[in-house]
Amino acid sequence: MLIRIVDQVDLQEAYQYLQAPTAGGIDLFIGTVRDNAKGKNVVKLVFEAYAPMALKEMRKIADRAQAQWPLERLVMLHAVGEKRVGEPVVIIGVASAHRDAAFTACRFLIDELKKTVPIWKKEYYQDNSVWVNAHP
Amino acid sequence: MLIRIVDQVDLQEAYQYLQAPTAGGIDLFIGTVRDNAKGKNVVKLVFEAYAPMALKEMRKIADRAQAQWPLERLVMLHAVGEKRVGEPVVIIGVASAHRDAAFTACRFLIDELKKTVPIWKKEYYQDNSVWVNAHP
Amino acid sequence: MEILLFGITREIVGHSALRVPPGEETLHTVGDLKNWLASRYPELKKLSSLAVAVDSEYAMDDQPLSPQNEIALIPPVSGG
Amino acid sequence: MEILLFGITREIVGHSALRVPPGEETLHTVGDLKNWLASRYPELKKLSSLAVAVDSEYAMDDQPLSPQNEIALIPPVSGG
Repeated sequence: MLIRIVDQVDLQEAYQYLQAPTAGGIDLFIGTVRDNAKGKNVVKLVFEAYAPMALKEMRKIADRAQAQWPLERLVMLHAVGEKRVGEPVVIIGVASAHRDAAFTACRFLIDELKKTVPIWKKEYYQDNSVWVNAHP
Repeated sequence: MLIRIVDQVDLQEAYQYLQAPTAGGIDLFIGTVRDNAKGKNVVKLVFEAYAPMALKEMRKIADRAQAQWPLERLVMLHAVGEKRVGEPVVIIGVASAHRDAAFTACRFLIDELKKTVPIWKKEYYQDNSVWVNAHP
Repeated sequence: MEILLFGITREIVGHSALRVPPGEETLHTVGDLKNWLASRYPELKKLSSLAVAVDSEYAMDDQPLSPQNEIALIPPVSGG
Repeated sequence: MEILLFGITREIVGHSALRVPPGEETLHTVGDLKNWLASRYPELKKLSSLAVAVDSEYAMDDQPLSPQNEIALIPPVSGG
């Protein structure tokens, strides 16, 4: 598995890594910076990670996915730093013999990443900024 | 939407097309040539399409997806001709504000493509070849 | 009337298109065409399914045919 | 004992790490640490949740602490 916290995620790197002669289906999820959040115009996002722990948590999620589905390759890349509208922030990729496992595992990986991996996102609007999810 | 029958599908082309400031999630499915099918070693695949009808059927499926989910961009690329193990054959991509629609629509598009789009695959093994799905 | 052939139907018939002789005036519908083909090419009956497209749309058996239509045989698809 | 701070907790405390004075001998567990922090930085109580990681693993409130541990505050995550 390829699991990394990087300054810029790279789709080509993910796709290269997912190559396997035994794989018939690859599912790739790419999270990008959207221009609005809850009706506000987003100018940029800034991501911060507790990197050693984030990598550990990502590996745990990847291990759970590999225990549950027959996966040939697995990629989780997450960016840190400042990201502008349209830029990719996270890439999750899974290669499997059949597409069912690829889709299901890819969805699982991104859903779980959002729940437990210690990475934080600050949203900057025109006039202020907020740490996402911080307050009820 | 970008819907094409091509000699070679191109992930970068698909990703470029899927860019949209309003999109927060992109799901890409890539079908590749697997080295085995039903226990037999696959040497290559050859794809053949009834192109005008295949494009029409792909557009119908895309229209149904766009009617069902809030999609920002949609890509369906399918290759024809000879493909070796590991090569990509089909790329389905969807960009949406949220990942739920992206995953669900992407899965729908590839599932439906396999049911109705007039494209045929011949599998070549070491010693013989067969048109996939042709016989019960 | 010309019929486009793809995949295994092309191999069964041995050509990528098939000309129906103008004398075959009993071929009024898609169903008639299917029966005519099945009797001439029994291998077609062994397929999991066989659809006919008229002007690049899937057609029902009762759809009428005219020489102006683009007709194609659609054996079981296997794209993706 | 040093505590690593991220995201909103870093902004609330005003530093990327916080040194607990050696005199604070009541901080035996994760729960003790949380209470001590909450009393010094009331803004922390307004967060949706606040976890503590010990040696880069999520820790329960009853987990014992030692000065050798790497301790971090984990406010609500928002990656992806």
